[in-house]
Amino acid sequence: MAKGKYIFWRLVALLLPYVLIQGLLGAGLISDFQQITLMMMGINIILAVSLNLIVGFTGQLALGHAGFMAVGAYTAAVLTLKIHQPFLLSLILGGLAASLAGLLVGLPTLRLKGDYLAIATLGFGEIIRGILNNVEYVGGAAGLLGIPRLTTWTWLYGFLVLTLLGVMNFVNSTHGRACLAIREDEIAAETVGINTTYYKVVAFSLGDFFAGLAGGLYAHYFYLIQPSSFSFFRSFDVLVMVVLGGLGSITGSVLAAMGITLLNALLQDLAEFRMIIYSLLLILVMIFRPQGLMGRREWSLARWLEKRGEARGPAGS
Amino acid sequence: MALLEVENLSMAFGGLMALLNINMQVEEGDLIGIIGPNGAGKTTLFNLLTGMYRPLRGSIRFRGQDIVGLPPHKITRLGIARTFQNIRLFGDLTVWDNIRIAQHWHRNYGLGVALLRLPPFHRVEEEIARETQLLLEMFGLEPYKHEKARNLPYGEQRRLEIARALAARPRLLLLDEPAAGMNPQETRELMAFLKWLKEEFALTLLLIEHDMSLVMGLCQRIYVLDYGRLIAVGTPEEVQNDPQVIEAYLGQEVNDFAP
Amino acid sequence: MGANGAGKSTTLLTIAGLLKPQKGAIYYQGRDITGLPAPFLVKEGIALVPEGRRVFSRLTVRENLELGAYLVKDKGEISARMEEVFERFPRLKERQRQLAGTLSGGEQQMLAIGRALMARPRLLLLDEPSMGLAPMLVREIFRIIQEINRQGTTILLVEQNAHMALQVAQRAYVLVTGRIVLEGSARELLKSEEIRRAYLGGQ
Amino acid sequence: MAGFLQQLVNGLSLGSIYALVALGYTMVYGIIQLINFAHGDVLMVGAYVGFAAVVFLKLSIWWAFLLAMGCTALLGILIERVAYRPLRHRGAPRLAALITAIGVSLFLENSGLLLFRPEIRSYPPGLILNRPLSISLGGIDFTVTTFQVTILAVTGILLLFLQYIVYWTKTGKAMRAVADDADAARLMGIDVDKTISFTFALGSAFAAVAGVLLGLYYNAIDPLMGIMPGLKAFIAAVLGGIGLIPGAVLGGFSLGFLEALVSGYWSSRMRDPIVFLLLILILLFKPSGLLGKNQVEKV
Repeated sequence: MAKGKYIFWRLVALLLPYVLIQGLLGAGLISDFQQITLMMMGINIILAVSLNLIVGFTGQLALGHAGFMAVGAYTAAVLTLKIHQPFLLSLILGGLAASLAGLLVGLPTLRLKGDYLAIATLGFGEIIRGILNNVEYVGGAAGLLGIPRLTTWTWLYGFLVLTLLGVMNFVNSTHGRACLAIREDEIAAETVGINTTYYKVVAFSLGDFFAGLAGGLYAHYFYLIQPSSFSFFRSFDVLVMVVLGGLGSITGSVLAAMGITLLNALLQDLAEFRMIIYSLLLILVMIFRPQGLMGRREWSLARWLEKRGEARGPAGS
Repeated sequence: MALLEVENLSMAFGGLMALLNINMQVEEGDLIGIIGPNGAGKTTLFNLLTGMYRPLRGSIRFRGQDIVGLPPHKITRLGIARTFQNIRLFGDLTVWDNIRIAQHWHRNYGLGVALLRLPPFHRVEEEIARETQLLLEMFGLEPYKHEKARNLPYGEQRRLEIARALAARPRLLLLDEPAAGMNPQETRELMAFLKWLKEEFALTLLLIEHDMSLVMGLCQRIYVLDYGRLIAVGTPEEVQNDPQVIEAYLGQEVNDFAP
Repeated sequence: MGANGAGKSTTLLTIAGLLKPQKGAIYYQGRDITGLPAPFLVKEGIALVPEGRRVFSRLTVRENLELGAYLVKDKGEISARMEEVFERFPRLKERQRQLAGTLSGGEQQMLAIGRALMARPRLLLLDEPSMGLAPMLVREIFRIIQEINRQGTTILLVEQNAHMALQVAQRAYVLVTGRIVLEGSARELLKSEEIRRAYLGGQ
Repeated sequence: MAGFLQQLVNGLSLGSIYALVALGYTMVYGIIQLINFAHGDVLMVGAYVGFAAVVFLKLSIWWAFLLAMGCTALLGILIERVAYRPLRHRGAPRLAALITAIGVSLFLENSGLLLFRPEIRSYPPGLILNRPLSISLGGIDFTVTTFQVTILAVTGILLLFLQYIVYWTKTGKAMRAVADDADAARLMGIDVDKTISFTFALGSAFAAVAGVLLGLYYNAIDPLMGIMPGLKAFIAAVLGGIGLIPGAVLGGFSLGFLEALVSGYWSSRMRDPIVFLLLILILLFKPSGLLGKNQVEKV
């Protein structure tokens, strides 16, 4: 009984934003500019949540997220543009390509600690960009032009939900807890039987899979991708969202990604000014509230319902 | 066959011998103490047994299998768990999660099951929850269930660390100074607790300890290390009266200092 | 004195200003110095030779000694003190250009004591000077400690090697798990059976 | 062969600039184990101060160097004081310190964009004599410019100066002592915070010189000019063995040569990817760098 009600509310929470915005879009009440902001929000949420999996939940500072986004974007774009494959397949393959890249990067580098890992992943991001810059097949520095605009609100929302569910399910499983253990104390994690290398690689390739998806969605919304759109500034951008939202809070990443995208849109004529605000926020948060906005807390539908005395969710969700 | 056999185990740090030719035999069901002055190499021995370091030479056999060179998590899976001198809990996670995590290697489901929440997920998670609950009740940690591990009182943190080690289902448990920082009353309680623990979980225990009342009152056999060498093995009485041990602890009696 | 983990080092570190006590006060020459920072206490004449020696391994022996007199401005004074230290530890003079990290354990202990003496302390705190040293060397170190004391420096010595410590000390405190359980003149304690019990436990 | 020698000469001048920047990274890392991401941006600020000195204050280039050194030294102290010290005193995890460093870096870059505008500026011509000198060595001809000689000379002088500070002055000894064992240094009466501030000041001043030299070398400065040299200098520091002063110099020169060779014999567009690949290879196979020793990590 109670469980049925819980599922009902869950479906409502899931579908409401989609239906609402789809309705507004259909009625033509959303301007082009607002639509771009909306799509960027979705893409940034996917990026932030997936990076949080690596940095916040597993405790591995990775600074090459934009590079993996680029792998996904270029793979998907080449598949649709040059090989004429269906969109869905291209997106998934883009994600898998990014994931594979993450695996290749992760296997050797993950035994590096802290700051060395950070600089190595930054290096990999730049190498990916360097390669793209030099491959004429994908347009070199000029980039790929004329990618079909296939990313719609429906596609984006679908993948957004997929990402959130995937990451949440992962985090609330034995596998996700193994990652948390690594973040807390790698040595202790090993001594309770956790293969720490394996889980770091899992977190990396899973996070990079979603980054690749976000890349594919991005490429098929903006027609054009260039190596310069995936520089480490882009990685830093995502990192800011993760840190502000809270290292280890999915809800935090979602909120921060939305907030920052909105701020980006509002202050779009004042790009430097905006970045000064972010950088100051980054410093101030680290000094005064290192846990970020949400800390490690999550907003949970089950708990919310519980508080209202209406339903009881299963433990741990 | 002995549960644990250590032969000629040696370890060096930057040219300095930390352990030299250590030999040990531990039988199933033993309760063994390891003592020795600061810097004698006791924790280094634990780090070698659990795969944290790779020995310079020598062999370690656990249940007949050579475990030298295995990564720590594999050694844990074979049945050796440990605690640390400076308590290493998953500090920002709850007591509940600390115990759940330690069951990782023997109660699990595939990655796909986790991502898609397939039926085995709920079944295994329920098993994990049951065992966690049981362990917390046994260790009197139930009231702290939802506390972050780092916020627990010191004594409870020590207990949680032992509970976590047990959740990994060891046959051999290594305890590194379990009584450190406890007062005599707490130490007496710990002693009773360790006895109970050993029976309840059919464990073999190896413990490093400085509190002599605990070691002498609890252990059947004691290994004494000094400067990385094994200087004595025996029952508490034997060890207490061994001149070499007395010298290691109290120093030589010399009379060339005029008062 | 006391077994491992009894709180000896903690006591010294707190006196030297590297740790802050939760409660209680420390008086030095009649003044409350609780919680004052280490550099200030060095100036006031308290020097600590830390456990494990902690010499600056990538600096030369000579540089280590110079840093011991970091707060002294007068160069002549520094070299005078260094000569004194070299007189006490001729071995250090031979090795003054060597990196401290390449010294043997005993030499490092001498350097650590010499470095502390460069500050001309009134109160010298020594944390386990015998740790990890061969018995011969331990005796040499203790002879030097006794000599320093006889020349007028007050010494607070933390030591596991009880017999040795009680032979050079005038008075001693025995700590067990953070509490003082015994105190008295060294000569009395040397004879007492309780010392052995505090270290080795027993019946 | 002549071409090769010519590339070496080019590599030498760029390499010495990397070395100057790498020194700052290495000193800061040696003393507080932090990758100071903002170091490259301090270089940029130095270049702008130098620019302002010659263009607005009409000072000679040598005064510009000094003024840039002074201003960035203060900036370095300020950064340490405001952003890093609070975290250090709290014992914050290294992840937090690193993220803060990224924040400082972004702050400097974007403040630069806002204050100096994104356009590229050039130092006025003729500040430093730049005449080609043809040299014939054993029958091989190649060209060195007087400016390249100046870069080498400036670097050499600064290295001697650093050598003096670090090995002969009391503060230098204190720096090394803090890097070796901060608690033991405290026991000597050394003010650890002050020593760290001084290290930042020194490293930043060196970065400023590199900034002005780069401005003259490429005849262009812009607010993002510090990023790439900063990253590369970090790579140079790791290559030589991070925390080691001679390592930074060796690493800087090696990187300069490598870049010159890649651009000369392959493609200048491959230069950056190759340099990053090099970084990853070192991290994987010799993380302690060319001059460092590998150590067993104690648990």
